[in-house]
Amino acid sequence: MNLVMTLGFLLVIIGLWAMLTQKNLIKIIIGFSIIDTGVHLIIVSIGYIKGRTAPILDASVSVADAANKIVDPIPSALVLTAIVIGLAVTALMLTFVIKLYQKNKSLSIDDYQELKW
Amino acid sequence: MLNTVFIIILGSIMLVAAFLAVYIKNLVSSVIAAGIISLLASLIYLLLAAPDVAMTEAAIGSGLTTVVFLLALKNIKQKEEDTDD
Amino acid sequence: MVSPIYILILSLAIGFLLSVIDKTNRKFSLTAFYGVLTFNVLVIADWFYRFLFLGVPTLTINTAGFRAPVSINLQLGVQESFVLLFTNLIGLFAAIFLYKKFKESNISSLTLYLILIMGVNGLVMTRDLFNMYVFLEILSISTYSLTSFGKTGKSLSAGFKYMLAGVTASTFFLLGVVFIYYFSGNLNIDFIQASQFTNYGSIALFLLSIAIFIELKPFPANGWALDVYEAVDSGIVSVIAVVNSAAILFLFYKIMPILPERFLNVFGIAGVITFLFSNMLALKQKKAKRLLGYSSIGQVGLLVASLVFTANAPQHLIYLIVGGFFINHLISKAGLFWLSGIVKHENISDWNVLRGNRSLLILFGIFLFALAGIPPFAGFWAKWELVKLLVHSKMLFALSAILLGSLFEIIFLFRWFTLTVKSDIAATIPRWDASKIFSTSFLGVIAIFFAAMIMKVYYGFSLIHILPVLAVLVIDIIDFLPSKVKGLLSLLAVLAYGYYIYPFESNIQLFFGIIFIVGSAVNIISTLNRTGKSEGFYGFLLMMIFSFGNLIIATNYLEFFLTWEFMTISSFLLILRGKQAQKASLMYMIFSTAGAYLMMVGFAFAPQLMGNSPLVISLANVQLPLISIILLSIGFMIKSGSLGVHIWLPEAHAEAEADVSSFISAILLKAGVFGLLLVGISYVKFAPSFDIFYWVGWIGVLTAIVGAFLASFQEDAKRLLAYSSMSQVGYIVAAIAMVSHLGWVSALYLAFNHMMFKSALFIAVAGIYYRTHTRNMYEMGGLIKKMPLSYITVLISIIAVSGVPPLSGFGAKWLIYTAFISNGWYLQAGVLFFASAVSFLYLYRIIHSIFLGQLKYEHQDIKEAPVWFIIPQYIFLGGIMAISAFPNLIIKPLNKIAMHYFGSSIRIDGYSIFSELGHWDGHVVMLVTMGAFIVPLLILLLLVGKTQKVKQFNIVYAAERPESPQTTHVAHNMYAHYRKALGGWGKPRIWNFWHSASEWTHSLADYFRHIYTGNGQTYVLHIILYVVVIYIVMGV
Amino acid sequence: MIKQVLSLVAIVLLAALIFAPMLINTPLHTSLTPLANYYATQGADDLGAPNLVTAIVVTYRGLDTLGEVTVLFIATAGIGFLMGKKKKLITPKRPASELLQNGASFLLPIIILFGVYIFMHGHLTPGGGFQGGVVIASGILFMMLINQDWSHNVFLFLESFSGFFYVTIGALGIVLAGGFLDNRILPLGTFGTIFSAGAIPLIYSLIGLKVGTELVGILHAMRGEE
Repeated sequence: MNLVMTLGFLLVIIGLWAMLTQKNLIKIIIGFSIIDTGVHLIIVSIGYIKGRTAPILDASVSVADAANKIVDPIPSALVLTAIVIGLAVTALMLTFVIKLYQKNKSLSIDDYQELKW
Repeated sequence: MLNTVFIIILGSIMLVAAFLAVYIKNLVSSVIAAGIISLLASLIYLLLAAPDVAMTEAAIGSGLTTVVFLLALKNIKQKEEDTDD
Repeated sequence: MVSPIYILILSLAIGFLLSVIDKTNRKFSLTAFYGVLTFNVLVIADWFYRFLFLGVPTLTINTAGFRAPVSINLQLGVQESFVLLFTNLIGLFAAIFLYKKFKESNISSLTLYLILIMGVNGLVMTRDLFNMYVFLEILSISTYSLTSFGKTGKSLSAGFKYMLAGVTASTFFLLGVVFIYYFSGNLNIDFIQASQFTNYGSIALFLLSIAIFIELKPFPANGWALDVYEAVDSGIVSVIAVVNSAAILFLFYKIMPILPERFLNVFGIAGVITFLFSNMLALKQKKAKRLLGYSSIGQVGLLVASLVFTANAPQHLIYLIVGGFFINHLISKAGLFWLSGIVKHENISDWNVLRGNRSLLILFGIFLFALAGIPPFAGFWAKWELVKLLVHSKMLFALSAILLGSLFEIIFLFRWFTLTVKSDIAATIPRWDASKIFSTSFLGVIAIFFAAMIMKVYYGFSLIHILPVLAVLVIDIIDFLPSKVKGLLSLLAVLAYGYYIYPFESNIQLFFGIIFIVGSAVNIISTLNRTGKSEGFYGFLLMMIFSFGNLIIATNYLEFFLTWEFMTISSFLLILRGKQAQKASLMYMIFSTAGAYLMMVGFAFAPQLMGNSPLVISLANVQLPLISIILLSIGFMIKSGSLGVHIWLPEAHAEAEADVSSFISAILLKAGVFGLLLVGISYVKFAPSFDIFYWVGWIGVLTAIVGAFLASFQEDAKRLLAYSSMSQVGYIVAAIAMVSHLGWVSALYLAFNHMMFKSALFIAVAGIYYRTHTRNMYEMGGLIKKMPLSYITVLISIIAVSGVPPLSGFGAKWLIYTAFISNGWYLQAGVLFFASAVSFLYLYRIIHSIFLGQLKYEHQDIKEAPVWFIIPQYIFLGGIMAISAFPNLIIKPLNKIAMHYFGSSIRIDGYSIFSELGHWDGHVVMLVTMGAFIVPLLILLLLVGKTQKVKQFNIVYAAERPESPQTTHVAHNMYAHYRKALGGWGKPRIWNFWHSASEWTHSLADYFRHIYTGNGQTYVLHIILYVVVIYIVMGV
Repeated sequence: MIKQVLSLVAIVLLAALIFAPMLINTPLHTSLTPLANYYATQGADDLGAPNLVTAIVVTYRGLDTLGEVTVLFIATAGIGFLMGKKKKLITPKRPASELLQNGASFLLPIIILFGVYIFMHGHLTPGGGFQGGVVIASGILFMMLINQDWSHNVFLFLESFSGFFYVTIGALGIVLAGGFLDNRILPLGTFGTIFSAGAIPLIYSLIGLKVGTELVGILHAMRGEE
């Protein structure tokens, strides 16, 4: 059992619940950002190896024994990218909400159903 | 062991914050709560020996994202006031 | 030879700088923008050429100076370059399409567009899973932003829904990628493929694949996509529907090797379901762009399905099927979306503004036909090969669903087409935009280019098989000429064509050659009466006639089916020319397509043909399986208007232009007869244990009697003749179904006879319509004095139909009864005999109502039909008289034809034909009967004095006029009492059946589409539920 | 209501059927994956960067990072595109206090210096282009808050050219070294010093500049009309 991964999945579930049930557009985006945080936690937890240190070679970690002392650097590298992309998506979604609000003066998702069938 | 305790404590706070973020009526508080989740997540990254991620999450995930949310809210608020006038 | 990585580098470098460049001048930024897009196309085209023709091996590009999996690598092979060539090309032309908007809009739109295309290139080339995620995000975010190009409220909310769905899918994608890394230790798909997955690793694969699959918009988790298609600017939406979809589809293709087979099968089925339901739901859609959205989603579903189903097929088939559908979807969908941007009307019924511009209308037709899988466009070949493949791999469920979906597709596409071509122009014509028209035309050219490439390079068809299409192209070029010139040229072309195909390998081909080619040539004379230009008429007429001819020389199933489809589409377009023909032609197309699909499956089940001889010869040695016989027979019987599937027939005959109806009735129906005979040829030697032709015979018999009854109740002369044709062809079908010597002799005899007298009758009616402008018989009367030549035609023809001595019909009837009785089909013979009696009713009616009785007041000054109508009538009359007086002219050759299959059962001695039941000497019968006619006629002429004339409506009423004066006409509702006598049998049951089937389908579609509530949140819920359901179905 | 129930069902099923088995069946790794092992043992020799995450982010998976910068870039462009042309900024009703203004102009260079420090040391210590970029952006944000407006064009040029040079240096890798985004176009230098690891400090600085200006662009655009 991986505690951080559990936490990550719980956050994904809570975020998803918010996305599916909250009417307010801002709340829906908050839901997405909670999901995002959860996913990042999951990714980092995948790279973690118990009792090891950060993947930086310095005085305490020499090149020779790095393979036995550091955690997996790849998930960290992936998460860096994912975090920035998450911000980009969140900001863009918020911009859509701002524009939608400008046009319709409503933040409820139920008021944006003019296209259907 | 200490790590585990820390993670459990941080995780519990994060889950509470997540519920608050979803169910608080006030949008600003809700945004702040979501920011707290990210901030605590960056602490967890430190515990998981991922300082790069921790810095990024703190700066972008909790810092900038919250600012962006607040800017958006401000923008919407402004519109509200505009229409009230 | 520029490395494709420079596509990414240049796009990014220019993309980053674009806003700075724009500070100087928009011209510079536009130049840079289009320059990069062109650069992409050129680089990829160069590589594509190298891979395809120079055999250059697949290119691998390592980044950062390390090999995969240490660093990310890109790959460009023939598949990647194929996809990229098209996506970049469409991307470039979509940008040209949007030129005006790009010129005026914010510079960000150029940047976004450029990066979007860059993202597509990266997404297709990269081999690294996480890198795919990054490129997918680049693609998605630039697309989300561009959805607001129109900046309407609708496009904003659609864009937001798109984002909600997109981020949900991305989340799954990202989770899938990292868990795949967890289980395999790799992110590069080539290395992942090599590593073993435990059972739990398959969940990771599931998450990855379902995320991509959701991006491909599966039914029903695709409401968001429909909203985007409807609301977003047409230029951008074409990119979303075509370029993005192609890239994501290729992504799916790339990960296919790492997916377990059971995943792929479920995805394949889900693709089929998407295709079926999207097309069904589209039936209720009136908004053009949303309709195209449904269609796009369906096409992508079909592409996924064909990717999965062809996984184990030979390479060239994969290219033909998947590549064919791919090209087809790209070109036709982009083209139609661009047209929607040109037309600027939301509702499909307003698209008739296209009629203001001939070339746009042609483009519309090209894209629509390509989308519908009409030959020669790429989709047709793909469908043909896919059907064969599915039949061979026994995936009959998928096959039926795909064909049903295709049929729905035909219905809504052709409804759209007929509405556009036929409805009255009410909407205003928007101003056309040159860059838009340029891009759209380019696509039309590409579509035709690929059609030609596949036909020539892939199948190696010779010119003769492509002749029907070439005819359309050639006539289109000379369409400015007056119609009389084109008519004469067409006549010459048909004669030359007949001369060219003349040396036939068998007599039966010669026989049908005479019906198809000589019959058509004579019929063409009647079209010379046309004035003006008759634009588009002769092209399709020639296409149809050449198709008739090509049917009899076809040497394999594909040639036959291709020609059959040419015939269908050309006759559809000819019927559509009629003034009120919108519904009629649509119904014709739907039934024809359904028949064609059955035939396609029937052919797929049939064993491979050996040798290179025409089907009429080679099929004699081929044992068709029962399923083939059933499907082919139904297909052919639809074309010949057999009972149950006949309802297209009266409509099409009646509503087509006057000189087209004779072609349809006299010749087109014989194509169905010819087809049925082909099945029969195999049946002779290899009759299946279940005697299906016995039931075909019954259908023929019932068609004959029902057709006769229905004909009797018609008020419309052409409709009457149409039902009469149905009835007559029923005889022929029944006679073929006997599969006996005498049966076939009589069938062919009837077919020939019917060709002549029905041509004569339809042309006569055409002449009458030309003068009276009505087809209702109760509005005519007494025309014998005004149009004596037409009268003689009709009189002789109906004698020929009715089977009264002395004319040829009698011989036909005599033969057929003899055949039935010697075959032991007594009951059938009885019914047919009764049908003959019924046919007197309508035959009497036509001559009586039109020519006898009182001349109408408004017809006082009417003249005889124009000479162009009279000439062909009398040529046919001559033919009828000739074979009546000298039946041997035809019986002898027919005897020989049938003997080829059966050995003879009749003996011909002088002018007499002997069967086991007796003999008939047409020559003597003719002489005797003529004598018997002429003597009373002379007496009559001598004795009859002047008759008193009364005006038609000279009836005194008790101070009131009847509400509808025609009810007082004796010819109106003439056989009401018979109809009453028939009771419930007189009701249009079959019509009602098809009508309610259609209603039911439409309301089902309406019911289902209500899942698309328009709520973005609900769409996310759909996605989550879809993921769960697919997960359970897959049993991950 | 029915939607709530369905949502609950969907999420419970998703959690129970998909998330739970994944969670249970993915215990912590006990050793590095072969790929990570390669980075750990060869990374220093290959690229000369002590911070392996940076080595991966900037070079090994440099294409991802370039993509990520691009994502942020198009998000900025998209937001700008959506928000549309800005109206002329109205002078604020209440100018910020003098103290705040002076404080800000004093703090700003320090903040920016700190940001530059972070991305220059990205190959040595935790942090790098993204983090440094955010620090710079937050400094600018600070300025925005007190309504001391800077010409947006400066950022526009900085953003464009940092991105352009990033790509150009990447392309130089093809010509001078092993491939696109190869950092070995410059000498690897002494391991663990600031001017080492080839072009990594340079590339990470450009990334930092680019990310920082992009973030400023986002904030600027989202601020909307005053």
